[in-house]
Amino acid sequence: MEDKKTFIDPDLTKRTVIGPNGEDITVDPIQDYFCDALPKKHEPKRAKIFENFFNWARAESIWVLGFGTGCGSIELYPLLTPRFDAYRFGVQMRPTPRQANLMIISGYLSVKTLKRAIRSYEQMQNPKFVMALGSCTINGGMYFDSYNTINRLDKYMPVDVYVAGCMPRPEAILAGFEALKKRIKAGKAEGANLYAENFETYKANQKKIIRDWNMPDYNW
Amino acid sequence: MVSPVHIVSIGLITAFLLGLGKKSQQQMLVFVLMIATAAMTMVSGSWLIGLMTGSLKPTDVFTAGFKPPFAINLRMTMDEAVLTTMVNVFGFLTVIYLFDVLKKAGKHLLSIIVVFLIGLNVVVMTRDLFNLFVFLEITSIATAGLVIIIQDSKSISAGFKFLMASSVISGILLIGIIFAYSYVGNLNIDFMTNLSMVKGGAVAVFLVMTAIILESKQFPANGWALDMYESAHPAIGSALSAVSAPAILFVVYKLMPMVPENWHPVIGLLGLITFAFSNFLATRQENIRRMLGYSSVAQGGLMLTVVAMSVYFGQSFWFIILGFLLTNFFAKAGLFWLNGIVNSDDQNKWGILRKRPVLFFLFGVFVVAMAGLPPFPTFFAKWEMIMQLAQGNGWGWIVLILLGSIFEIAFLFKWFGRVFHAVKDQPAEPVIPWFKEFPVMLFGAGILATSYYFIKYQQFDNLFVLIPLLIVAAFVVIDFLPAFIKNILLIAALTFYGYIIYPEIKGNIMQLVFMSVFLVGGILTLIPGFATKGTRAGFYPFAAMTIFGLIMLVNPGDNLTFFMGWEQMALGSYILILRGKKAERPAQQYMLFSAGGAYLMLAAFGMLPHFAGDTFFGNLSGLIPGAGVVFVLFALGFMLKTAAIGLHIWLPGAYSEAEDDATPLVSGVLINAGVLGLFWIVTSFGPQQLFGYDIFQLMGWIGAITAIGGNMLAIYEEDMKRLIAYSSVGAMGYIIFALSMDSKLGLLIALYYMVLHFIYKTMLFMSAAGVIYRTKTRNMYEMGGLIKSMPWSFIVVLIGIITLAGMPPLAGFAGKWMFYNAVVMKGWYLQGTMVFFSGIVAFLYLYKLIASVFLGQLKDNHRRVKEAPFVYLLPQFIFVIAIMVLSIFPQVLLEPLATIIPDRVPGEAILWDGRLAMTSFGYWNAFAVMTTVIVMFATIFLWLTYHSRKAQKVKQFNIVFAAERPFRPETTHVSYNMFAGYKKALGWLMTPLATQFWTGISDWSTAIADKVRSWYTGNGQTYAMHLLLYAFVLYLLISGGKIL
Amino acid sequence: MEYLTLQNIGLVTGFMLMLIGLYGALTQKNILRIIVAFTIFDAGLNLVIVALSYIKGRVAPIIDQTTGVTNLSEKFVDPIPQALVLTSIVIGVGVTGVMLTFALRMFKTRHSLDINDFKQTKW
Amino acid sequence: MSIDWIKLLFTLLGLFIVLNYGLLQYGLIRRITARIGKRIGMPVYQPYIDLVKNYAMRSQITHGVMFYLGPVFRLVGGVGIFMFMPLIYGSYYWSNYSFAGDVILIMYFMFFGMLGMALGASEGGHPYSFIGISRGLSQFTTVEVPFTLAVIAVAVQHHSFSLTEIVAGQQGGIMHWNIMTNPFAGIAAMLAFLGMMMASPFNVVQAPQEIPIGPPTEYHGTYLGLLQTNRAILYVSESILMVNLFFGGATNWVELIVKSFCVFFWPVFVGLVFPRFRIDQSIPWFLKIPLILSIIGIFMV
Repeated sequence: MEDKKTFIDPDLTKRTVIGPNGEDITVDPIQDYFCDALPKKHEPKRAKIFENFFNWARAESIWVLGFGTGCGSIELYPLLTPRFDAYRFGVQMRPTPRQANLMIISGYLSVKTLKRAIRSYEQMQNPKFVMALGSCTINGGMYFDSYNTINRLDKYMPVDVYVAGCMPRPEAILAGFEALKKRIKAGKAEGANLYAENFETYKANQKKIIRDWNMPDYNW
Repeated sequence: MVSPVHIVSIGLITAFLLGLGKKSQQQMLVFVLMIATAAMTMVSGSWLIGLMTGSLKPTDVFTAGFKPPFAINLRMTMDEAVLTTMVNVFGFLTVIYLFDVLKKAGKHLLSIIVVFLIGLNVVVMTRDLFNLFVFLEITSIATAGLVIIIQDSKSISAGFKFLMASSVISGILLIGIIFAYSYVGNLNIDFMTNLSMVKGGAVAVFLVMTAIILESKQFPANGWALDMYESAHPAIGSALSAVSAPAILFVVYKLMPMVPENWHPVIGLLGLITFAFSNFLATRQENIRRMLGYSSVAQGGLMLTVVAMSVYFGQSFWFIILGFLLTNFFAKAGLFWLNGIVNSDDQNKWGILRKRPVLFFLFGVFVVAMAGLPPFPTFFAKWEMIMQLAQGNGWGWIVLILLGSIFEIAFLFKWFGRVFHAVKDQPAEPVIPWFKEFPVMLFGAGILATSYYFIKYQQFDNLFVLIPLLIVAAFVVIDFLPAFIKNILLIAALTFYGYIIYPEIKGNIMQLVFMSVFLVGGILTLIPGFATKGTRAGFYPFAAMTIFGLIMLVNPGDNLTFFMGWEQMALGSYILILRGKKAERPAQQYMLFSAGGAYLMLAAFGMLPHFAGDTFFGNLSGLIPGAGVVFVLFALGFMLKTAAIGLHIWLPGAYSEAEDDATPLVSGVLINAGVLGLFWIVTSFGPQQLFGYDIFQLMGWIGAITAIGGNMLAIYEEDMKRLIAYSSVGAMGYIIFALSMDSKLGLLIALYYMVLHFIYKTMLFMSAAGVIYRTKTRNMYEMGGLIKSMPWSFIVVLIGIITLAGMPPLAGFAGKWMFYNAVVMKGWYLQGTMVFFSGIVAFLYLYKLIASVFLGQLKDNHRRVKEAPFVYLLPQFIFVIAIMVLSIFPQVLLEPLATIIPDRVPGEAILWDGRLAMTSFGYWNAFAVMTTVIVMFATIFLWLTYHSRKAQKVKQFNIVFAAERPFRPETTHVSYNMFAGYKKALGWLMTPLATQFWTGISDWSTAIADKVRSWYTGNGQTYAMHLLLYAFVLYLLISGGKIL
Repeated sequence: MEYLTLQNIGLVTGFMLMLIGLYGALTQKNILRIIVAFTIFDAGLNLVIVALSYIKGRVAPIIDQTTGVTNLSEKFVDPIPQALVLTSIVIGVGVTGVMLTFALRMFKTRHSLDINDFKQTKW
Repeated sequence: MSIDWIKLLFTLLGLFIVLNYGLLQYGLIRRITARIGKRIGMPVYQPYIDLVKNYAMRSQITHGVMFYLGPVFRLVGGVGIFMFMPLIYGSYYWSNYSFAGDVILIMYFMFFGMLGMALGASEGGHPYSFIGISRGLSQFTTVEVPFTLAVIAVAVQHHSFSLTEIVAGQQGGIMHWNIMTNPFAGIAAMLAFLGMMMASPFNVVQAPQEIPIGPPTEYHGTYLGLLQTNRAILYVSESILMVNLFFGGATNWVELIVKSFCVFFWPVFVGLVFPRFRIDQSIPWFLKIPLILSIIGIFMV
C-alpha cells in the first residue's frame, strides 16, 4: 500500500539563489526566515502587590483577537451592539494578535483552521488567554466523529474558559468574560506559561493531527 | 635661401621622374615620392621658420624676369608659408599613410598626388588670377583622379559629379577673369583692388568671387562635395578637408581686397548659414564619412565667415582664423585617417578603437577639439569671434554660430558616445600598420602642441588655470598606473593645491566657501575610488578636469577663465558620466544641455561689455539698467546646470547612469557650479526687468515649480539613484527660489542650503553607491532589510534624510526656519507654500528610499551582503560629523556666509546673540533645541530599553499572519509603486511635459533635417543646377535686384 | 546696325553657345551627351574670351610680313586673351578627357550611361 | 547656559497634567461616541487600564533596532511639540520651552515623530505597515498645505512666528480671536485639523478592517504603551496648538481644557457622521476647499 507521505511545501524546502556577486546562497526557509527559539515561562512579579495590580489591569482590559472560527463567530458581533455592549467590561476588539490578550475559539476547528489558530495563538504575547465557545471545542459536539475536526481543544492549546452551548448566546459569552476576569484576577490564568512548560506535549498533539506541518515549531 | 618656386619645381621633376619609372619599381617610386614631398615640406618649412624667426623677409618670386603685372609672380609671406607648409606636410603624411595603397597602385597615381600638391601650392602662392584659374583646374583634375583610388561605382560617379560641378564653376570663374581683365587690363590681384570701382567691374568681381565661394562648397550648393567626401578614400577626404578647403579659402582671402566693403557681410553670412545648416544636417547622418563631410563643409563655412570679415575682425583675425584653421587641419585629417584605420562607416564598428588606448584618446581629442571645447584652439577662437561680433551688435550672427555649434556638438558627441560604448569584443585584435598610426599620432601631437601655444598666448593666471591644466595633463600621461596610486596622487594634488591656494583666497569668504565645497567635495568623493581595482583607465584625468574646472569658476578673474572653467567642467563630467554602463544616451543629453547652457552664457558674455564695460560679471556693482536680457541668458545658462524644471530632463539619466562612485562628484559637488553662477548674477546684477516684468518674480515661480516638480517626480522612481537625482532637482528649485527672493535672508538660505545640499546629497549618493556596490542593483524594490547587514550605511541615510527633510534638531531645520522668515518678510506666500509643499512631498520619497532599501524584508540573494567598504563609509561619516556640528552650532557656517551677501541686497539679516538667531519674526536656538531633543530621546529610550530588555529577537517572517503565510520576501515587501494612491490622486501633475517638449524638438529637428537633406538628390545635374541657382541668388542678394 | 559688329556677334554667339551647353548639361540624361554639352559650353566660353579681346581693325598677334615689326600694340588685338584661350582650350580638353574616362568607368560598373543610375551617394 | 530647574519641574508637571488629560479625554470621547451609538461604552478610565496592561506585558519581541526606536521617535515628537509650546498665556512657568520661532519648530517636529514611527514600523517588515505608512504620508502631505498657509496667515497677521505673541494679539474678547478676524484661515486650519487627527473620514491610514490598524500592526506591549502615551499627549498638544492659533489661547488651565476639549470634539463629531475617504479621494479634497479657503485667508491679511 502507498505510504501516507507527509506533504512537502515547496516554499519551505531549501533552495538556492544567486547572490549579487554570482555566489550561490542556500536558503533554508524555516531556519532563515523564522525565529526558532522556544517559548519561555515568564514568572509573575515577585512583589505580590504589583502582580495583583497588573492582573487587575489585565482583567479589566481584555483585548480580543478578532479571529472568527466555526459558527460561533456569528455570536461575537452582537457583543459590540448596544444590546450587549461588551465595551462596558473593558472588552475591545483588536485586529492584530500582537496587541490582543484573548483569543476566542468560537466553535469547531477543522484541522486546517487549527493550524491557523495555533499560529495566531503563538503570535500573541504573554500573558494571553483562550476562551472556547460551544460544545465543539469541548468534545467535538456534533462533529465528534468527523475526520477533519478536532474534538478537544484543550489538547492543542491551554484553554482558560469554556463557554458551553451550541451555540452560546452573547449573554453566555459575557458571563464567560466575567469568569475569565475572575481567573485572571486570581492569578490562575497562566495559559501562556502552561503552554511553554508543556510545549512538547502540545506540539506532539498538534503535529499528530496536522499532517502538513509546514511551519516552524513556534510562531513568534 | 631656397626659392619658393622650387616647391613647384621639385614637384614637377618628381612627376617626370615617376613617369619614367617602371611597374616593377613601384616601391622605390613610392619612396621617391616620399622624399620629394619631404623636400617640398622642407622648402616651405624653412620659409616658415625663417619668417617666424625673422631671418627671412617676405618675398615675391618673379617668373620670366618681369615684374607684375607683366608676369606671373609667386608670393611667399607668413600666410603662404603657413599654408604651403600645411599642404606639404600633409602631402608627405598622406604618402606615408597611403603606403600600402600606393605600393599596389600604378605609378600614375603617384604623379596625380604630386600634381595635386603642386596645384595647391601654386593656388596658395600665386598672385595672378589666370594662373590661379589654371592651377585650380589642375587641382580639380588631380582631385578627380584621387577620388577614384577606390574604384567602385560610388566614387566614380562622385568623381563625375565633381567634374561637372567644377566645369560649371570654372566657366563662371573664367568669365569673371576675362571680364576683370577687360576692365583693368591685367591679371594681377594686387593691381585689381579698384576693380569694383570701374563701371561694370563689379560684375567681374562678383563672378570671380562667386566661383571661388562655390568652390569652397557652401551650403546648399555643395552636394557634389559631400558625395565626394562620402565615397572617396578617407585619406583623400582628409586631403579635401584639411588642405584643399583652406587653400580655396586663402584664395578668398587674397581676393577680399577687391571685393566692395558692403559685400563682406553677405559673404560672411553665407559662411555662417553653411556652418549652421551643415552641422544641422550632420545630426541626421549615420555614415561616418558623410558626417565628416558635412562637418568639413561646416568648418569651411565658418572659416569663410572669418575670412570675409577679416577687415572687421582686425587685430583678432589671425587669432581666430588660426584657431579654426589649425584645429580643422589636425582634427579633421586625424578623424578621416582614423576612419581609414577602422575601415568602416558604421559607428558601431569603431569599437575596435577601444582596444588601442592611444588612438582612442586621440580620437577623443579630435572630437573635442572639433566641438570647440577647451583647452583646444577652436574654443578660444570661437570665444574671440563672438566677443568681436558682439561688439558690433552682430546678434543674428552669434545666434547662427551658437546654433551651428550646438548641432556640431550633437552629432560629434553622439558619435563619440556610440564609439565609447560600442561593443568591445570585436572579432579580432585590429592589425594597424605603423604607417597608418604614425600620421594620426603626429597630428594628435600637433593639435596638442597648438593648444599649448594658444593657452600660452592667452596669458592665463598661473595658479588658477595653468597649474590645473598641467595637473590634468599629468594625469593623462600617468593613466597607465594602477587606480590606487592615481587616487592617492590626485587626492594629494588636490590637497596640495588647496594648501597653496588658501593664502590667495582666504580674504574672500565667498571664494573660500565655494573653493572648499569643490576641493573638499572633490577629495572626499575620490576616496571611495580606493575600492576600485585595476587601472580604471580614463577616469582620473577627467575627474581632475572636472574638479579643476570647478575651481577655475571660483577664480576672480576674467570672463574667459570662468567660461573656460565651465566648459572644462562640463567636458570632464561628461566623460565621467559616459563611463557608466548604460550612459550613452544620458551622457549625450547631458552634453547637449550643458552645451546649450554654455552657449547661452557665451551670448551673455558677449553682451556684457555693452552694459558694464569689460568687467568680469562677478565684479559688477549696483544696478545696471536694461541688462535684463543678459541676466536672463546667464540665468538660463546656470539654471540648465541646476536643472530647473523644464530644463531638468538630462539630470536623472546623467546622474543615475554615471558610475556609482563618480555620481557624488558629478552631482553633489558639480551642481553647485550652477548655484555659484546664479548667486553671482543675482548679487551682481540686482533686480532686473524683462519687458517690464520683474525677473526675480519669474525666477521665484520657476524655483517653486521646480521644487515641487523635482520632488513629485522623485516619489514615483523605483531606481535609487534616479530618486536621489530628482531630489536634487527639488533642492535646486528651493535654492533658485531662495535666490530669487533677493533679500539678505533669501541669499543666506541659498548659500546655506547649497552647502547643506552638497553635504547630504554627496552623502546619500555615496551611501547609495555603497549599497549598489554590494547588491549590484539600483532598483529599490529588489532590496530591503539591509539595515541588518549595512547598519552604518543606514545611519548615514537616516541622518541624510532627516537633514534633507529639514526636521529639527538637525541642520536642515535652520534652512526651513530662515525660509519661513524670508517668505513672510518677502510676502511670497503662494510660492512659499508651494516650496513648503514640495518639502513635505519630499517625505514620501525619503521614506521610500530608506524603507525600501534598508527596512522591510531582506531579499534572499542579499543574505550575505556585507557592509559597504570602509573607503565608502569614511567620507560619509566625515559628512555626518559635519552635519552634527552644523546642527548644534549653525552659526559656525551662517555667520561667515552672511558676510558674503553684499550690502546692496535689501531685507533683514539674521542677528546673532551667542547661540540665538533672531529676526523680527522670532528667534531660535539650535543648541537648546538639540539639547532638549537629546535629553528627551535619551530618557524615553532608556525607559524603553529597560522595559524591553528581555524582548525576543525574531526573524524576518515572524510577522503577524494567520491564513496567508508569507512565502518569499518579495511577496511580503511593499515597495514597488509604493505611493499608488498618491499617483492616482496627483499623478496628472506628472505628465511628462518637459520630456515631451524636448523629445518633440528632437524629433522635429530630425524630421526637418531629413527633409532638408533630400535636397541632395545624388544627381550630378541637380548639383550643377544648385550651383547656378546659388550664383543667381547671391547676385540678387548682393545687387538687390539692380544691375551691378 | 552699329551693334552688329564682329565683336558683338562673337559675344552673343559665345553666350548663346554657353547657355545651350549649360542647358544641355543640365537636361540631358545621357552622360556622353552631357560631356558634349560641356564641350559646347567650353567652346562658347572661349569664343566669349576671344570676342572680348577683339578690337575692330586689328589682327591676330602674330608677327609676319603683313604686320611688320613696329607699332605692334596698335595693330594687334590684345595678345593675352588669345594666350588665355589657348590655355583654356587645353584645360577644356583635359577635363573632357577625364570626364570621358569617368564615363567609361561608369559604364563598366553599371552598364548604363544614364546619369540617374548613379545616385548611390546622396542625402 | 543655566537651566531653570523650577521651570523644568513645571514643564514636567504640565506634561503629567496633559498626559492625564489626554487619557481622560480619550476615554470620555469614547464614552460619548458610545452614547451616540446608544451604547453605554467603556469606563472613562479605561485608557489608563489599557496603558498599564500594555506596560505590564510579560513578553515582547523585537524586529531590530529601528523597530525599537520607532516608538521612541514618536514619543519624542509628541513630547517635543508639547515642550516647545506655551500652555498658559501670561505665565512664565507654564510657557514651557517655547520661544519666538516656535510655530515652525512645532510644525516640523510633527514630522520627527511621524518619520521615526514610519521607520520603526517598516522594520517590522509587515506589508500592512508599509501600506498604512504610504497612505499616511500621502495624506499628510496635502493636509499640511492648507494648515501651513493658515499658520502663515496668522503669523503675518501678528508679525511673529511666536505662539505667545500670536496669543497676545488675540486677547480682549472673542472678536479678537483669529477664527473671527481671519475666518477663512481659521476654517481652513480646522478642516486640515481633521486630517491631522486622522479621525474618520481620514482614517484610512489605520483602517482596521482592511489593513489591521496599519503602521502599528507589529507593535505591542511597551512599544504600544509608548504609542498610547504619545497619542494622549500629541492629540491634546495639537488641540492646544489650534487653541493658541485660532481661539485666543488660554489664560488659565480651566480655559485651556475647555477650549481644547471643544476643539478636539470637532474631529470626533465629524468622524461620527461621515464615512471614510479613500486615499485618492482625501488628497484632492484637501487640495480643493481647504486650500482655496486658506489662500483667501492669506490674502485677507
